[in-house]
Amino acid sequence: MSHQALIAILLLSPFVGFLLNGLRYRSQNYVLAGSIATGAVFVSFICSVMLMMDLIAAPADQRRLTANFFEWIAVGGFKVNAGFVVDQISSIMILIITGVGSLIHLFSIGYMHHDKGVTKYFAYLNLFVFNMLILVLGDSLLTMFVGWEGVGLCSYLLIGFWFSDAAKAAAGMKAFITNRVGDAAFIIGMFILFFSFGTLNMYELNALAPTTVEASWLGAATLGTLMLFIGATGKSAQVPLYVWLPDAMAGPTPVSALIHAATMVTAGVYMIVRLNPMFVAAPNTMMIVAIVGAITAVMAATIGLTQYDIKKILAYSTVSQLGYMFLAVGVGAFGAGMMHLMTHAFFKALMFLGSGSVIHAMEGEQDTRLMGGLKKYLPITHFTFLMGWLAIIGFPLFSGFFSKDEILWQSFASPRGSVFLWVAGAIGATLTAFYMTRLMALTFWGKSRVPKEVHPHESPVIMTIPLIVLAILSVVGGFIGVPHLIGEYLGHIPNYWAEWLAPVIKTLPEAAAPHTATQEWALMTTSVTLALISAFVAYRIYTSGKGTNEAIAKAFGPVYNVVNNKYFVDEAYFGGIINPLVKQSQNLWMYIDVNFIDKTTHVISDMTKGAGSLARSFQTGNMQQYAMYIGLGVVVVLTFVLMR
Amino acid sequence: MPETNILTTIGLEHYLVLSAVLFSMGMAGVLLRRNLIVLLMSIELMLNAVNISFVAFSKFNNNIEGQIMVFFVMTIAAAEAAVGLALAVSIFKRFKEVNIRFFEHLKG
Amino acid sequence: MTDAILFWFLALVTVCAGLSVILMSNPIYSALSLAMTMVGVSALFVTLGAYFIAGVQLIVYAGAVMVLFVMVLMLFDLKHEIQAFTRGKITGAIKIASVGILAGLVVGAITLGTKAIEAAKATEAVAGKTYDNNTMSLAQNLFLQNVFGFEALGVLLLVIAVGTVALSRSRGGTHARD
Amino acid sequence: MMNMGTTPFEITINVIKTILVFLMMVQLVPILVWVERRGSAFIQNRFGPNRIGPLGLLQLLADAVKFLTKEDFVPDKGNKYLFYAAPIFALIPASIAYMAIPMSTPLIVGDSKFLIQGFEVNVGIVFILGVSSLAAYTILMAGWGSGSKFALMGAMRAAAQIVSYELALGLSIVGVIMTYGTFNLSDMIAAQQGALTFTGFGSTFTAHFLPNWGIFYQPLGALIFFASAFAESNRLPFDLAEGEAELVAGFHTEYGGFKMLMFFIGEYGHMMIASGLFATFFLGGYNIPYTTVQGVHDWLMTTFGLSVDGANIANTVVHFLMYNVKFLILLWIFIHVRWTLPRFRYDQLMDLGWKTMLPWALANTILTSIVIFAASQFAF
Repeated sequence: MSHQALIAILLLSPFVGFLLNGLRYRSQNYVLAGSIATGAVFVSFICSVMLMMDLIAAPADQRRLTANFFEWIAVGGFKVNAGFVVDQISSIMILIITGVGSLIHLFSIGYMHHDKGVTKYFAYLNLFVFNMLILVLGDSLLTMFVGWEGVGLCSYLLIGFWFSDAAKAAAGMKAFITNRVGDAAFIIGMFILFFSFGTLNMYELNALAPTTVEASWLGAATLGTLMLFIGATGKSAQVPLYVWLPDAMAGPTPVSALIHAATMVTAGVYMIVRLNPMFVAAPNTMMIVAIVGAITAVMAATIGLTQYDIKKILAYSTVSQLGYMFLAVGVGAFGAGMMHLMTHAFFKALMFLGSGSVIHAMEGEQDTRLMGGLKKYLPITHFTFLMGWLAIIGFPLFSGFFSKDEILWQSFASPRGSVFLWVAGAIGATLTAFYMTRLMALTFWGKSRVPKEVHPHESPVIMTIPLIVLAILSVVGGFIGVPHLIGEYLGHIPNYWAEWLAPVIKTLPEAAAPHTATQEWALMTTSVTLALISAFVAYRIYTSGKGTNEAIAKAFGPVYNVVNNKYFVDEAYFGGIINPLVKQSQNLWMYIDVNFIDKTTHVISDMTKGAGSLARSFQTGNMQQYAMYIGLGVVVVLTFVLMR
Repeated sequence: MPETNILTTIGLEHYLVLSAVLFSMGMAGVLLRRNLIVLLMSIELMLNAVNISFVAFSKFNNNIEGQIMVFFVMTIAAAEAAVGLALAVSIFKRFKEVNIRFFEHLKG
Repeated sequence: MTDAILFWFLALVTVCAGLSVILMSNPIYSALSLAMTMVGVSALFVTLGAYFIAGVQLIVYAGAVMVLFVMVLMLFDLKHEIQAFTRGKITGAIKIASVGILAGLVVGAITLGTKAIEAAKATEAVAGKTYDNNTMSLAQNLFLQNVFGFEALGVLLLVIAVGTVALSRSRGGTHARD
Repeated sequence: MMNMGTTPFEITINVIKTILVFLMMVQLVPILVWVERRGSAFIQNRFGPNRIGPLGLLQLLADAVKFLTKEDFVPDKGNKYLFYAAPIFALIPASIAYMAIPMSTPLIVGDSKFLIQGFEVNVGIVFILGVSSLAAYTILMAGWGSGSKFALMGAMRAAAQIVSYELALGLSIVGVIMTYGTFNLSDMIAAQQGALTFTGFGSTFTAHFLPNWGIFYQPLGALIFFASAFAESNRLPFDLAEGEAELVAGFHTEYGGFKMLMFFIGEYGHMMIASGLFATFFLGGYNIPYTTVQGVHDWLMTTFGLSVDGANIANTVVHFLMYNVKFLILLWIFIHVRWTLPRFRYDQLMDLGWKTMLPWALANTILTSIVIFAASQFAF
């Protein structure tokens, strides 16, 4: 089959699935709905694999398969095609989306089987995959934006899936509104780029990107990319717009795994990598990206230390890991950022699904204070979760180790990196190890605090298979991009990842400062050692039962209070933006509107009333008289025209 | 301009005058008749008159847009007739009355 | 010559039928005459080379709209109007006068206007659009240049359909629920 | 629109031919009446008219005489003009519409070319639909003119039914029009020659075991057209207009004698139009299955050693016979259905028209357009 057909099937298959399920959304036949949805995504996955094989077979400089289906918009010089591109970057994304996606669909069949809205759920999930594929494959910013908004919609629908619970509906709205802020910036960014470069096609934009680095803050590339990045902070939950992601855990757990961990939230990173030449030309933007990433990584990690809800911990962990990705792309390590995107998709999806399995076993309970000792009830979940844990804390030779280590090294060694960024990254890694170990300890290890009426049980096979597959990927996934240094040490493993991405990644124009292998080994050892130590400490604290809420609060005092309240960011937003806005709107209504605008309109309306009562005498209600007036009017006009 | 016989050589004027005559007849119907439905029919007559001139212009100006306009006019005429008749029927059902003067009571 | 005969014949038919629309006191005769007018207009379209429009005129006007009129009139069962025309001598006179003046003015405008058109055509010469008079070109014009109008009309028709059903829905009938 | 030829010879032939087609149509009616009566008798295990002449064929003649000599009756409360005008108008649309259907390949003798149809219309389908939609007036005129409640009710029903089913009928043809890309019936028939061939998606599929008929492209359209045609011609199972149980005989309750006969001709005329159109749209018209017109022509020349003109004439005759075979089979189906199916209820009829046929016809249109677009745009 031609690649156009493959791309068409790839895109349409989830959409057809959406239609098939969406048109019979009242059905409660979870087997049928799940099979349709999973099948649809799996078909897409097969297409992705075939496309990937086509790409690999092609020569390195011709790895780009395009499909222009039709001209979507043509207004004057502004043309946008419904064009879709599979290249080195998007091929990885579609594999992740459809691969991890089909596993999560499979998991959902087991997880959602008791739910009344199961068909609707699968319809939304398929719609999400469809939109995500549009986002990833679209060849122009506008096409990407369509997908960008589409995934936002699906995210809203799925966060508020159990909308009869007011808090969950509110969480959906919060996500939607917070994203709107970012989307506005994204649109402005598109305007700036189109105004300056005359196109929205990303390949043309990349080709047109300034070759010299923009030093000014007001350059087109800098402003445009900055705005796009603000858009990305909304979608990818970065400081200051990260607040929606923890609340988004109100949705079903597989949704959190698919949308809020593996795919949608990484769209911002993907966008930056996709436009990397443009970002490379704007070092000021890159600096801000890196700083925001570092701040997010540390801040989210600290909040994660105090949470007790199993999904909230994972949510803050996601925010923190996304911070890492932005740190990576901010210092110009686009390959490392993509690599971490992929490994994170594996292990975070695994952990979310694992948490789903735990919640399933606990009959809906999410509080880790009521768990503990689940290891013996849930052996498979525990083992797979363990693999994910090892990956995320960066245990050597697990997938997270390679990607995180590469990011840390690049944040130090890249010409746009600095030692401060490395320190922030290392602190983040240490904290990550701590809170993840805390999660493991509270959930699986130690003594059981499970209430008597709950009887934990291992999940059915349909849920454990995805866990096992993802666990395998989490363990070995890193070997696709082994950093040069370690690769040499392990026996000349080449860095496939970097080779694969090299043609589409623009290298930084600045010369890198010379670094030695010793430095790299030293930094790596430092960060890994710190992480392992903190993991050990956390293990000791939380398995011994000393790590209770009160004990920690006493030990850290006000610091704990601040962190436990998430740095009062939500409160700050309410106090600083939302409440003043409401108050000022009320003032406008009470004083300006009532006294000024209404009075003006009243005067005008009174005048109209007066004129109307005059004209009313003509309104006899006799329709034929009206018609006669029209006729006479035509006569007058025609006479005037003819006499002229 | 060559000498033409008004009876044997049919040109644009012929169609336009025919259209004008039909239009005026429709107009007279609207102004003078009292039956609501005959009024509606007179409006249809006017629209048809306009259609004739559209098609005539289309033919004699070598421009197909005129026929497109006829298409649109027909659609709107059909819509108008549908609504007009529905109104007439519902009013007739309620008041047993189709005299246009009766509608003066609706002026409010 | 044949087209002249055809035109005069059709003009006669149309005008006579049109006159009887407004003069007949029985509305049913009016409606049937109007149907006759429609058929005549359709034939006039044929003499102007607009075959498709002529067919549509037959289907839409003569075949559907006028049938509705006739059906409604027959349902009302109004044998004769007691008074077919409006009273009011002064307004009546003004009305007839305005119609007459209108007709005169329009005819005047036509004779003036067509001369101007002829003059403009003479200067413009033959160069211009080629007038490919077939249904295909009609369709292409309709769906390429005027597609927005077409879609808007579609929406209008939908609204009209809904509105008509809402207006004419009544208790009873064949689908009564209550 | 109507090409009546250029030379006096051609004009004469064409005029005669038009009259012949009309006569053929009118003369077919008594035969169909006989077939209907004998056929219904056969179906109902009776004898039917079998006394006068061989197989009762002369019964027709006797009937005609009876009709002509009956009293010319006008109801007292009725409207005389409309009452007389209605049966006359019943003939006109049916016969004009029927004349536009091509019945054989054009007869080419020397330089002259004669179409075997009353006259050729370039927008044939629109013309036929338009003219046959005028039939509603006759029914309304008859119903109103009779001055009888039964007749008026029957007329209302019939008119409402015709207007409703015209939509489904028209929409079911849109798919056909899109498939062949023409309004011209002759072009449509020309496109249905040979074996079933489907071109699109960058390749061509040929099914040698099937003729290239419209019914294989538009099965749903054919079904809807077929059903709507029954409703349009007021035949069972859609003959609510004359439901004897409730309306005596519908709009022709008050009619008798010759006027009744003219209504008969009109009704059978609509049946013939429907059969002719169905054959043209969906059964390849006058084409002989699996062959082309040219193929038959060549075969005639080689097998019988005819001259070009001779082969032309023979070709026209052969195709005319082929057309009539299809035409008559369809007419027999009409008759057979009438005597085997029960009648619908009125609300069922309307539901079927508006809620079933119309949506399906619309769906067929949309589906056809999508397929045509996809077939022209994408290649696999």
